[in-house]
Amino acid sequence: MSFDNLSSNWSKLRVKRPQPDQYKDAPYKWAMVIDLDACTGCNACTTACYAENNLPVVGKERFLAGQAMHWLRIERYWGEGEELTQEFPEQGAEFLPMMCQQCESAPCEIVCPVGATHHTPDGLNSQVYNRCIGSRYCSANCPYKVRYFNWFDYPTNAWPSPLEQQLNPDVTVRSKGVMEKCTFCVQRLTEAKSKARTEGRIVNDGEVLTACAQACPSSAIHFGNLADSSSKVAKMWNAQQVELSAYPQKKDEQREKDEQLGKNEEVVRGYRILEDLRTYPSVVYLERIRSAEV
Amino acid sequence: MWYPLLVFPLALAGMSIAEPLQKGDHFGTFGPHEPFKQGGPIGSQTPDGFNALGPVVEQPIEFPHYIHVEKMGIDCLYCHTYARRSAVSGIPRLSKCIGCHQSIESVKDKPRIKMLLDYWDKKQAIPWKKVHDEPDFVRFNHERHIQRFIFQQERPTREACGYCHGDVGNMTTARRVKALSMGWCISCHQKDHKLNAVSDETSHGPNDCWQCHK
Amino acid sequence: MSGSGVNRRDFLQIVGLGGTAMALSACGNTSIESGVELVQSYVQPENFVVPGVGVYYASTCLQCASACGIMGRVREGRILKLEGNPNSTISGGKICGLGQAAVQQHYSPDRLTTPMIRENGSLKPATWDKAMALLNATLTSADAPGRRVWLTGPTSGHHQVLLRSLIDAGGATDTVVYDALSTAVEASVNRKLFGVDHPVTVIEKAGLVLSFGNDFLGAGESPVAAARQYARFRKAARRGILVQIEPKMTLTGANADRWVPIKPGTEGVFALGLARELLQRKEYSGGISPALIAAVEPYTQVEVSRITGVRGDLIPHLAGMLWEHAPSLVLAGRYPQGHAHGSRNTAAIALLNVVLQNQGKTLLRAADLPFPQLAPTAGDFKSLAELNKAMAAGQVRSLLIHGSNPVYSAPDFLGFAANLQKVAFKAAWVTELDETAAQCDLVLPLLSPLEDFGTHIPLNQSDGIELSMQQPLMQKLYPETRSFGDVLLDLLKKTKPDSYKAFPDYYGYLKTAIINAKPAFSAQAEDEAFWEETLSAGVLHRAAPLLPLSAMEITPAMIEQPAPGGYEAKYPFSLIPAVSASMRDGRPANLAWLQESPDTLTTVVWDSWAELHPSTAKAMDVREGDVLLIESAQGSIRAKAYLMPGIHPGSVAVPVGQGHDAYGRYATHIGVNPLKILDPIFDQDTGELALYATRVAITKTDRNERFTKDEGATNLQQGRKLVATLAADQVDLSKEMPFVIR
Amino acid sequence: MNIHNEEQEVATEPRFVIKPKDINDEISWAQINEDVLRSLERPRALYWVIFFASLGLFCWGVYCEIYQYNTGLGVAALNNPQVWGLYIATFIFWIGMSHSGTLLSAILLIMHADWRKPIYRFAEAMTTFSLMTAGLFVLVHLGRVWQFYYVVAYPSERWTWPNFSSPLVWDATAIGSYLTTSVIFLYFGMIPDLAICRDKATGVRRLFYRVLSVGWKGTDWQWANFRVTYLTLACLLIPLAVSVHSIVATDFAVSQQPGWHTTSFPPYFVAGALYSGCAAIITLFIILRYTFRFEQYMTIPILEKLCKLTFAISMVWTYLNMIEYAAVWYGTDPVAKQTLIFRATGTYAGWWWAMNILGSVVPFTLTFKALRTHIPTMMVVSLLLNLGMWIERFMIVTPTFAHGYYPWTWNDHWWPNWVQIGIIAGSFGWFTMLFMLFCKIFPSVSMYEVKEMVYHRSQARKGAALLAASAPQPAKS
Repeated sequence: MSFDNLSSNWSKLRVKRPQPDQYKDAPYKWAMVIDLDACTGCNACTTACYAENNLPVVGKERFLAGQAMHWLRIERYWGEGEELTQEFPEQGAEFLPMMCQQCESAPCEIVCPVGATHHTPDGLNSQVYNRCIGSRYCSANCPYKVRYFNWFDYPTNAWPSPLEQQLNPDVTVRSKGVMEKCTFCVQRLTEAKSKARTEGRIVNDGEVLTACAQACPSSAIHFGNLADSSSKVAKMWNAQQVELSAYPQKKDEQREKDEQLGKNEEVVRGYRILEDLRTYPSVVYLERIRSAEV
Repeated sequence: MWYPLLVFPLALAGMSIAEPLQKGDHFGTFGPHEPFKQGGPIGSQTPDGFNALGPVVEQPIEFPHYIHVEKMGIDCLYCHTYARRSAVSGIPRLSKCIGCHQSIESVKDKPRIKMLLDYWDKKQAIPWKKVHDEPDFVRFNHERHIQRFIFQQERPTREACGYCHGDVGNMTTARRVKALSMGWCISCHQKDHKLNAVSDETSHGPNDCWQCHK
Repeated sequence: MSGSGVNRRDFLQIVGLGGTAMALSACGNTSIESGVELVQSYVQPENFVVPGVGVYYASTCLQCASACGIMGRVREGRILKLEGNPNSTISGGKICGLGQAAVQQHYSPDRLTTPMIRENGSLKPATWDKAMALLNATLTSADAPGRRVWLTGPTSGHHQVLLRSLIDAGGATDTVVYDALSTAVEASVNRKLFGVDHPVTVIEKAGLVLSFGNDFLGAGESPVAAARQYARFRKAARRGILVQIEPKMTLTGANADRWVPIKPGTEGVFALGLARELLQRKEYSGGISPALIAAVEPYTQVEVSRITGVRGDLIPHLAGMLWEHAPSLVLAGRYPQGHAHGSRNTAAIALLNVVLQNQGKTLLRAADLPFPQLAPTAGDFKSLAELNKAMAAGQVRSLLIHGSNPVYSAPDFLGFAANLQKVAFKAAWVTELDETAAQCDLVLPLLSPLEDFGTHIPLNQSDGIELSMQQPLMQKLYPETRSFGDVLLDLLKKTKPDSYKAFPDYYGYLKTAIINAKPAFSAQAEDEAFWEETLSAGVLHRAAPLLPLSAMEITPAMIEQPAPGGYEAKYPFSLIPAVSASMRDGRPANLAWLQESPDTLTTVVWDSWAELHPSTAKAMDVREGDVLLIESAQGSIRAKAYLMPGIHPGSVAVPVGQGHDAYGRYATHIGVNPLKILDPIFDQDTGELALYATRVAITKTDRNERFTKDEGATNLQQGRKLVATLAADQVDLSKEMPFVIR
Repeated sequence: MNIHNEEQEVATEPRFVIKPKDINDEISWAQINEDVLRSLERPRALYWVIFFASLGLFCWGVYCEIYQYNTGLGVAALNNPQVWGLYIATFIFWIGMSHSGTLLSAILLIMHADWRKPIYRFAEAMTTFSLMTAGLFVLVHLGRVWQFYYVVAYPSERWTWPNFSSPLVWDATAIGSYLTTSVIFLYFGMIPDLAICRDKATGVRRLFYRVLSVGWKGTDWQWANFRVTYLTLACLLIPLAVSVHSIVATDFAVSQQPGWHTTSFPPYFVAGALYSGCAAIITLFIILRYTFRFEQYMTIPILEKLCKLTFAISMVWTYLNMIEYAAVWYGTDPVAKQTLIFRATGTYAGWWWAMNILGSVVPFTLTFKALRTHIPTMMVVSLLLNLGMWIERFMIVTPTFAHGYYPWTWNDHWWPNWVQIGIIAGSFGWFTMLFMLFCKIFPSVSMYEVKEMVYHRSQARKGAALLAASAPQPAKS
């Protein structure tokens, strides 16, 4: 509150991210791996998200107006370039589950005038609803456009009785005028953390999952604690040679060299989306695989 | 010439109407506060300006805490047993009351006990009213605080609970006497608390928004 | 926080309000006005009930017939969310979107809360006594003329048992099991070729899956189980390859390594062409009768590619890969079945499995159920058609409908709605009023699946024998709603008092039945304990190895394909009623979450649409959003054009499931129902309705509407690295962290 | 003033000799008072018509705002990714307008360009009012405007502070101080004139002016202090003005969005601001000149100077604009390039070309003396220029949202709806209203400075004559 409190914490206010080994000694750094080769685009995760996080159903008109509130959306692409190249999508569709990437150096964090979105010690990109004044600067600055604004007062009209009884009491129901986004199901994380704290340990691997990861029928979404090197997610990040606070990744440079030399080396699949913006996301995607034989 | 300067007093007035400052938070006196001695804007204030008294809450049964705690010396956690196992402390189940009271002949015909037994016969939950309430976007975890202060620091239950709930042991039905406002919480989270009864190591409460906001 | 005043002081008051309103706005007890709300208070709760702590109860999902085991998170007596039940071999702890949405069916604002009886034309609320009296009247008067028919959806478990014994007791004359999207054709073909209706297909063991329009990942018979298998199939040491051949891309097709568009109805021809190619090798031609080899002889590459429109060189290529990646698995799906020659199509495809000698490797038989009376009954269309004939002839006196909505899903040419009026007494059991129930004389409010007891047997028992328990996850919301089981039991008590009076209610009946089934699962526990365990586990499971499958004799007649073409020029397009994972036959259309979860391939929500191939659209000068008039010989529908690269240029696809007239606020008056305009074309051998044989004409109207879809102005990655794709030979999956996939 | 000063004036006479005749220097001081104060007399009917028209417009805007406030911002056709819409565009526009006053009154003051004297007063008023309008837009576009004060850095019970790294916080601070300073500056510069009004006025008005003119008597002591303070304020104001719009520019420049992430944005914005400001001054110049018959003071030569100034600035703006395009075109960022191409060819292409033509081609009319001095033309041109500048702001905000980094959320058919347009219209009504009130309550021409000007000019003429007389005669042969 007081000015001395402000001056003493001034350095904290202007911390620069990412710092190498930032989470070396931290108990938690939540991260995700999404295997695009396993993702079938079945929408189980998105519905699970609606169920877990009290997302309002906006209805046809508002969806048409581009005011949908899905924190997690399945994107479907037909090609990589700017033009549709082939007559038929012979290799199927390209599905991409896209939610808040929980960037280490998040474009939204620096611009929020009131600090409603900030970086938590577990490396999450938090959104404090009651602090938000709705300037929507964070959304304007988010390269992934995964922040969703409450254009209307949904609590009063989105859950006709008795639907409101389904609402998850651990999650605030956002009223009009505040920004919201994927939280990595922080309510689950907090619960697991305090349970672990009481038992004097850290959260075990797989003890807590986000709603999407838990639902995913083809296990395409993996969630865990990156700070715990024995966790599945940490192992996968290592196996994919993705460094949280590195850009460009070493392996990418290697891959480029190989391509220049025309070598067709084996590669690992991990990459982060729009990495060149240096947002350092906490979500690693694994490249989709298609058999070259057919 | 000085009219334009009205902007600031007006703005500040606006802020303070919208969000009254606590004693000690006025612009003169900044600096750390004495936790557990603060009041807040909600409800009326006692003359010393600290404890923010909540409204008097009419309960279905005027439960006499002072008898159970002062006279009988029953531990808070004996009845409020959920508090140590869950984020929300809830209210003791009716069967808990009956557990004792069906065997206490002496008070069987007291009006309040009659009401109690009446509820029990009807197998009807007592519609207790909330006294200590936090807004929906706040997450307060009883379990953690009890673990920290009662089991690790081994403080007496009444004192530990009293930090936030006041001296309920001397009330009949409980009444809020602390601000339970954000600044009030933080003022305590800022303090260094001993890790446990023996060690001199200290740590302070988490300072992360998402710890309490949901 | 409604700001009525605008002067500054009021404004600040609003500010004050604003603060609390933020809190108020949130659900339940949230205001900070102490002493106003009540605390959650219990009389004598179970020991494990702790306020603020969620408890999980196991149950079974009834959203589709696959009987996934689920768990419901219950807090303060409210069911909040569903998860998969790890004990279930079907769901394995996973759950699909359709399953998630079951909560919304339970809390639906349009639930039917009291019995309704038709009095002079309109349905009026009534008491259960009156309702039951009405029912008994019809059921007990056995001597009166006319059939008394139970019309149900696909069923299994003890509902089915009670229903059968009710019929045996003369409570009704017969049952009709109707499924608008039935796979009866495939079942009959399998019976003919392999001797079982539903052979178990082990995708994960196959090196190459060649699927002819089988949407096992999307609207298949058990999508969650299939998706779990699919994951293992892809992550296998040697990554499995999926080739999908179908006229319109399904969700499964969208995940294929190679997706091949084919002219609707010619799948069989392609299969025979492939068979011919394979039979050139002696390794395959061994066990095949010369007659068959002769029968496939005419299907040369050139011929096949002329008929199917698929590049001919694909055939030898595929043949080579099938050889290379053995064991393979060939799947027939809805598309090949839905034609006048559906059985032949399907048989021709099944023939490939025989040629490739997949039975015993990837094509197996489930162990026999120790309790056949519980075995699932798949629905079909034929029996409904017959029932409809009888109704038209006035032979049906009373019709008792449960879990079926033919007025919506039956094509117009049947005139089902009209014939329904000829039935003297019509009763329906529903949780929410639908088109069929709206026409009945008696509508009875059911418990929601999350409030009811029950048992269910999954259709495909790929991993041992499993019986899935359904139990209430919370107190019933409406006192006047009842369990279907209880109703049946009451009726039985009337008809067969002596044998059923022992059971106080359906719960008691079920308990006894399960405890009696103890030996089947070789359980040792005490009865009570066994019952408790069963409920908390959610499933009864017994390991039972899959049995080999023997192929019967295949005659050329079974696989004989009709001469191609021969359509009227008046109707140049074939109509594809596309079945989606979330809308199925239209039953889930009243669930807001599913309405708002975008169709994965088009990303359209809250609407129907007509998928056209861009080249077709270009030829017709159709832009996205142009409203098209789609006319068949039976009628016409209007839908917005969506340009979809993943469809055969000669076809137009319209999704099934929308276009309800009376089915709650979320389903009513959204989109159109393509099933209505289907032509009366039936499979020659089984008499099933041919879903995909209808021909339509498309005319562009002058209206153009914007699409309600998630996709933006582009559906391409525009050079960003969003979804990168690797060739399988570029990556070594074994080097990756080994996945443990349940 | 004493003799000594006078001598100085004479000594500096040659400075003025070559000056064209901006203003008739024989005009008497009493005349000036009379002419200017005439503008404060009871208005004509037309005045009320326009006034109530703009009041109505404002009320319509207020209605839209209340509707939006109650129902939520969604009614303004905002969506993801179009989160800002016209509000921010128009906010920048008004901030831009506000720079003109500072330019004329402060910058030109320091540059001793004395032709500014008859016209800077209303320019300053414009500054103040457009800033107030801009401020409104900050509030209008907030989702939870009732919590706006979270942005202000003040010690609160919650121990929370605004996020000092956010340009919006800089905005709030900068605009706040700019508004305060310019209000002070405007008021302070009026004191001598207010004193004159006080002396002429009667009744309530007299009282009003007495209070405002804080006992101004025009003593040497007062004048001396007045000059110093005024100059100091001017010096304070200039950096503020520049910083404000640079900060508004950083709102965009610090973000990574294609089309915004440009280092040239701050100067670009400042140039644009001065540009639109000058154009607006020309408009108001012409209007006032006619309504109040100020032909004597707002003379054609002054208008010409104004036009030349505007042209110069327009060319600066054009240059910076080109730089921006070039930087993107020859730069290595394909996404930014995509967005630029979308601007020029996509949904909003028409607007983009309109902006470039209005902003960079139309100003060339200012280069022709014939057109420059032809008042109706100038009226039209100045309006066109301002339109162009408004479109510029629209083109900064909207296309970047429409075709940002993430293709999935590309949105080609976004247009503002009646709520947004209503509020924008309301803001213009609000501005006009305020300005009209100002013209009727305060002298919109600075009397004392005009008197100075006239005095200097007459001195200059006398001096010139003196020089001519004292010039050496050719020797007789």
